[in-house]
Amino acid sequence: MTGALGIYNYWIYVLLMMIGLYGVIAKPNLIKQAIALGLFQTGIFLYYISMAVVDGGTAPVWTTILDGAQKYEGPYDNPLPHVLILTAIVVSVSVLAVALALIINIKRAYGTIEYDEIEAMDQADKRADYQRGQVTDAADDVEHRQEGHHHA
Amino acid sequence: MHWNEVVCTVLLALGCVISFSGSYGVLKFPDFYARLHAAGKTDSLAQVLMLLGLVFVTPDVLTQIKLMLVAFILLIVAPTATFAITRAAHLDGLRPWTRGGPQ
Amino acid sequence: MLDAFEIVPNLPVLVVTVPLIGGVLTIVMGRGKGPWAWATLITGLVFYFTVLLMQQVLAAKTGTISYELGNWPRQWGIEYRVDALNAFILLTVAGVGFVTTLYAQKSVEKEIPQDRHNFFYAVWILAICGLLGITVTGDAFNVYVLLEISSLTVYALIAMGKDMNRQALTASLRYLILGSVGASFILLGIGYLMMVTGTLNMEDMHDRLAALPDAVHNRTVLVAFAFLLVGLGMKMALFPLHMWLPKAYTYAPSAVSALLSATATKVGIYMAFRFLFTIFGVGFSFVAMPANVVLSVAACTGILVTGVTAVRQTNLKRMLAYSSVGQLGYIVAGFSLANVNGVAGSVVHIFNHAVMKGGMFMAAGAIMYRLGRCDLRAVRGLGKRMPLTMAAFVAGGLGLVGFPLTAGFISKWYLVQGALEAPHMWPVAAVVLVGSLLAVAYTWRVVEAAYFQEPEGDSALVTEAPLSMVLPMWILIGASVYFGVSATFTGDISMRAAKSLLGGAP
Amino acid sequence: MIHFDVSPPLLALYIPLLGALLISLAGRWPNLRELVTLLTAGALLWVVGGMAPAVLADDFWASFAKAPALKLAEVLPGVWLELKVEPLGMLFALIASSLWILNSIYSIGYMRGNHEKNQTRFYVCFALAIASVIGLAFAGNLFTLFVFYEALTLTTYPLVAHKGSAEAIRSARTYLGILVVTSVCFLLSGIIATYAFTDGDMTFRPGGVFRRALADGSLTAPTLGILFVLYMYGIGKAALMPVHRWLPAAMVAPTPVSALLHAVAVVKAGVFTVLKVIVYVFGPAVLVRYGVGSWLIYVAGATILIASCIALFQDNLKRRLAYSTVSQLSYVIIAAALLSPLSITAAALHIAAHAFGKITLFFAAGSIYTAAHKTEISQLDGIGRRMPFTMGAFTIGALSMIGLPPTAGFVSKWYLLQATWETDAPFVLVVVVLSTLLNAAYFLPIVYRAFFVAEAKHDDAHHSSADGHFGDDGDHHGHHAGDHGEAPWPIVVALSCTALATIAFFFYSDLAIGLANQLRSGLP
Amino acid sequence: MNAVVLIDTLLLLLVTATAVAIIEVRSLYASAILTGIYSLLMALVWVNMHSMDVSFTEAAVGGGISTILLIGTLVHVGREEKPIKKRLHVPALIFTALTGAALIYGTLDMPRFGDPAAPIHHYRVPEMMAQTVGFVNGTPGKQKPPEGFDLDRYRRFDGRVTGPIPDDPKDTAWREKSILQTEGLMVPQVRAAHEPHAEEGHHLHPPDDFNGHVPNSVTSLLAAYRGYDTMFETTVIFTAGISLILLLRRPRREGYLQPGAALSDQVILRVVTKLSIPFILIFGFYVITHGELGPGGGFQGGVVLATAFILYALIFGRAALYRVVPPPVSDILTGVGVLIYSGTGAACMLLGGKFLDYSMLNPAVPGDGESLGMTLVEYGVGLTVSMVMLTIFNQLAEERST
Repeated sequence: MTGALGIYNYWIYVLLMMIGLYGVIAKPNLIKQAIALGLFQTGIFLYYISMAVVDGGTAPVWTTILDGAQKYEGPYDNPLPHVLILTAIVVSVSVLAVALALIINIKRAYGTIEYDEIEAMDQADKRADYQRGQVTDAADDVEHRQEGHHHA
Repeated sequence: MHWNEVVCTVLLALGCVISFSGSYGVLKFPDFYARLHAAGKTDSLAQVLMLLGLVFVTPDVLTQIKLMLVAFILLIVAPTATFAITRAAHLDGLRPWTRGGPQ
Repeated sequence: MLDAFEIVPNLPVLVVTVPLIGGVLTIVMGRGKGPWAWATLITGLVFYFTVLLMQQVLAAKTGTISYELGNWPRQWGIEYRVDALNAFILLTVAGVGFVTTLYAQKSVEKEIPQDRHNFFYAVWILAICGLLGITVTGDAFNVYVLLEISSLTVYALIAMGKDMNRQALTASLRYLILGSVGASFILLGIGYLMMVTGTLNMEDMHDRLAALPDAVHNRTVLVAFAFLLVGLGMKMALFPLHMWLPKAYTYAPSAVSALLSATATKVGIYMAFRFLFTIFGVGFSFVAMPANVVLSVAACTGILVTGVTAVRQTNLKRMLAYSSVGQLGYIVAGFSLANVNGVAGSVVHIFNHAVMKGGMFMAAGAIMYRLGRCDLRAVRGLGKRMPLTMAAFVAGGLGLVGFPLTAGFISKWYLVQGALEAPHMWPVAAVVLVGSLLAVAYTWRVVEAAYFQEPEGDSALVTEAPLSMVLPMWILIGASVYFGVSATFTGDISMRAAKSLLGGAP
Repeated sequence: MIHFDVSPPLLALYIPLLGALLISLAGRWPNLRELVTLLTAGALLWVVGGMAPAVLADDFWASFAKAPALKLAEVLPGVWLELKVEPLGMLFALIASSLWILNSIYSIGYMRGNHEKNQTRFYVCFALAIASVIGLAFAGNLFTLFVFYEALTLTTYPLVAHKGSAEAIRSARTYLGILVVTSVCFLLSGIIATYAFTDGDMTFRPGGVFRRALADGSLTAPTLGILFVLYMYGIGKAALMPVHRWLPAAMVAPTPVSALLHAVAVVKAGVFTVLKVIVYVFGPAVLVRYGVGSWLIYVAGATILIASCIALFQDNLKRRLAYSTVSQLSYVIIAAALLSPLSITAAALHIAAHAFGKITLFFAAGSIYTAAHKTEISQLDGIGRRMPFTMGAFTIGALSMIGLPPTAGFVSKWYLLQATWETDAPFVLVVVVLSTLLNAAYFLPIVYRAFFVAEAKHDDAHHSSADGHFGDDGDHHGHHAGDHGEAPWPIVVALSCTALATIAFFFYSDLAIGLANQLRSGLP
Repeated sequence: MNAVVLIDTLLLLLVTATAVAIIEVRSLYASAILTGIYSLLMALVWVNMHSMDVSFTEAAVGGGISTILLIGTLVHVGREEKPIKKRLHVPALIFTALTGAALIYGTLDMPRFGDPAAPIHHYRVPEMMAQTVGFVNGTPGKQKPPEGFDLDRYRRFDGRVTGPIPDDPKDTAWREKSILQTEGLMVPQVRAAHEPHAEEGHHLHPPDDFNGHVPNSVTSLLAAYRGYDTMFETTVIFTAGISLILLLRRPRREGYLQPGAALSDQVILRVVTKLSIPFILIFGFYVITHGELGPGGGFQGGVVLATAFILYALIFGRAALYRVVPPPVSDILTGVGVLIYSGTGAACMLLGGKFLDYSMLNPAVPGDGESLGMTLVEYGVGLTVSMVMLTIFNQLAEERST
């Protein structure tokens, strides 16, 4: 890989990330959002792994001859980003699992997994909650009560 | 070109052709069962052919054994998987397509 | 074999691994009070360790303790690095974590199904563990991993409010999505930085950045800076990236709200400290880059907007949640000043706000425990029915307002001083003061309802919350008062922290 | 003399705090509770009075500089709570503590007479407010002053909102709102700026704290001017127009509260703070030299006249008294703003003199409300014959307000006029004369009505209070015009005492004048 | 343009197209399956970039677990997305375009793709790859490089081996010699026996860190240098598992087991399953154990182990699985994995070293201790991962039948 692509190779990852980000924002379906979040994260993984590439490099595993002796057959690609991304992949699948568990619960509680419908229900809940907790200018109430008392 | 490389190339090419035809079948066939038929058959064969092809160019005996083992397991597992899928589809109530039958 | 083991040199790592192991072991603690007792033990132990650690840091000649995990040199392995700043934050997080665990027992008993208390407390301890880990580490990627632990646990904890109100679920999912995007931005920022520096150790990164010929015009560094800022902003709920916070705090189980408000966003801010001051350095973040303008404008707008929003809420927890965003604004506004008083105010407010808001959320939780709701209508007349709870709420509220002799005043004192010292930053001082007036407005609605109105319905019959709730509540509120009357300890520490942050990497 | 382990100022601070605790504990037994209140008040006066001789001593200022600060708590490095006794604070503490006793007696009558609810809270908050006043009076530095200033706002809030009616809560909001806004926005920023300019030196000392900063040029005259404005408007309790609105609003409180707190403690805390800031933070000499204080004379003058004019048109008695207070407070401020030693004396004396007069007036208003449930001046026809003591005391208070001998008002006004003469300030002279006329114009008609106009028949207290915003909705337990006499005896005793004190002040004002002179002698 | 770039370009094109399809396709099932395909393509991309471990993980996680998770969820929440009128969300498009533009702007000052001179390749990593961190530390108070040792030059060195390799495999000293001496650098004095705490701050890691036991530098980074990260990675998985239990598990009185259709009536499936499960298990353990030598490790192996159980449950029903691994046991085992990991770390600490300093496990031959520690933690990871995957599967399956 002789720099034919130069930094342009990095741009693919931006594209992937942005497809994912678009999905997260634009799609009202929660499952879609969760999947898109995964795509978004994969984009970042691609960036990290691209970072690890060295011209003419090979997998960063020393060749074992026998019984622990090793032979250098480099140049090797950089293992550090690989390690970081292993961790990040695990994290992303964990997040996906929790997200899906939440979505199942949401389906149970709301009967739908479309964000706009849920949001509408939430807004209604919130309004009801607000009104339930409202104290119409605190003290006016007391006045009303007293007026009532007077009339009685 | 050494003889083993020739054999390898032929096997790989064969595998590719079969695999391609399978993919074509998946696109063209009318219903689920037919498509799975195309995919299942060709995949098993193509993969086994390719693995065998690779055996001929691998210098390391251990790796050769591993490759053959993979091919062997694939031969058993891939059809079983296809079977399980069709079985599940059948249990789910999916009717096979027949000419002039209900869509 | 144990004779070779000493606690003190291993404190930095014990602070994190004890809750890790303890958290995992919680799942075998059976049902009933077992998990809670275990969680209390573990968090108490961690709190003790943080106190010891604080002593160590204060005694250390350089003011810094370094711990190299696996004995690998810090530039290669992962380093734990404790200075006055993170020792203080550790103390705050562990202390509030401990007290909140004490408090959690009754509230969790009521709000979480009995058969999963062991899992709940496991997640609870792991959340604290993650937050402590972020605070103690000196490695940029380790921050990300621990951030994900704390986030994941927090998503689950918030969602546990689902049995009280289904909105907990949507709140949690929304936080999950925004939080993951934020964390991804942080990961990306770390990646960009790694690309130009070739290292992950924070201090090493700082040195490499400083050695870069033209870091200020390096586009990679600039973008890294921007994305880190946005990612951190999301994690610490900086206005206008705070959208997830109010709902999450409102519908989470009461104990969780108390824990989160006092710790989660604080640790987000701590990360901002580390990235802006330790990695990029003051010169880069605040002189070359307009971070001070961006942050202070965001913070000030946040203080005002969320203050006004808080005044309009009827649900106490929601009100407190908005107030939290505003209070975070103070902290951000403080360090955006980039002078000693401002940063010290910011650091001290992290602690002060943690104890005050933690206590207030506990009070709201106690009301929730007794009445099943905590809105303005419910608190009417509670001043007589639940005197201790309401007094705690009011005392905390006075702290938010910043009345003298409360902890909030100390923060305000430093912040206003810092704002007046910094050139052209006096509007920040004005906003800080106006913000405290808004705090009067929303606190006072509760005061009026609780003390000058007659109770109705259930409110007329309730009694004071159980002692196991009132006591922790008052520990926190008491701390907020104590550290308002005698803030030499907190003031000293935050001054030290501020000086070391501003003097470049310690 | 008993030897105290605790130093007297600290003891003075602790007594009302302890009293508050005991009162809350004794809440269930009203008699015990009120006994505790009275005992606490008595003890406080005893302790405060015991400190007076030391302050009046000739070598006081010499020892003042040397006396170690009485640190309560070090809040931050360099910022601490500190108490220190000086003449002005002594004067203020004496007034507050002596009037608290009378006020407590009065409160007992009033609160019982009107069947008020939450009486325990009332007495507790009252004691706490007094503690704040004592702390304010003996504050040794700016920070301490601010702390107790805010504490006073906070502890009086429940008293203002005491009734819990919509009106009370709304007015209490205004009260709290204005006081907190001004103190947080202006006073606190002023204090923090002072802290910054003086490198953390906020200790009160005659001559001010800015000398060094001014000398080395870090503080310039315009900045000093801005600081002065911040302080003057930051002290909202001084009710300088246009931040006076809280005072009429606070009149919604039960009358004893209005009487002690809004004629004595809170408002006096305001002007006291103004005076203290002028004397001990800025220093009159500094203000004169840099010419940054002269605007205050005109603002205070305008406040005096405008507030008097407004008072003229108020029909509600307490509201009229409130505006009268606004106007009288600015007397203190205008005197202080003249910045001569004599005028400072006058200001200090007026704090005392006005206190006695105004508390009498408020007591009278409360007495009328308790006995007759009347709140409006137009209802007061002929009431003097039914309540001779009350209205007699009222007359004495009114005379003191106008400044006629032999009342307290005359003493301070005399000093003020002297100071005006001395500093050659014709504007102030005109203001004083005009306002005296206005005072007469709004007080004397009340006296006239009470004693010389015949009582109207069929006047029903119920309906007349409908349009009165203050003191409404008390228990209407069978009072009708025509069947009331004097108020309950504690009320009458209390108001007679204050009325007598108003007169006595004219004859025996040595203590007050001594303290004021001591204050003057301390000025560099 | 060589073949690698060609394949890279083709793959990335495919990946991008798949990504677009995932977002835009209406059927959620299709979306889930495409996600699996996407992950497999990604795995190919990783292989093409020589990142075998990541590839393995991506295939196991993305192609396997994620897809199972998604489909398991779809069963409960419905297969179709609600039709939306506006296909294109303009604000989102603008926002993403701006973000993307910013990111691309940031790449402009990056080193060229594959540039060996990039800081990341020559600053810290070479020592880690050559596994000489234990000796090149330069940290005050630690074992210092010997007199005359040119640290800067050492760091610039790219690790190329020249010179003869001895026949005796036990003789590992050649590595120092060949790497260092040929470049004109001094060979550090290697201590024969490492006495613990011989001196203040004495460093126990041998100069070649693992005595040549760990040729896969990804594993050495993962489990040793950055072992602490990996411990928390395991904790993340554990957390996900118990979060799922918290969120999805039905109250115990309803019982774990709901009747569900099993495929056990089919002889072929039964036989093949019984035949392959031992192979899968062996392969799983192989992957875990082999992690030090080649691609693989606890995480990948754990996923493989989990698939054996999942397969068993699919064919023979969950009742059978619960007889093998009752839920309380799997709950506890998820934690045991994390405990093995953190316990190993704590053991090192209790033996007087620092947390996760595996060399403490065998002070006489520190390199072997390192190796032992790494194997232990890999098993910890594997246990937790497999049990969590099993738990996740169980929770989703339980949900299904109610």
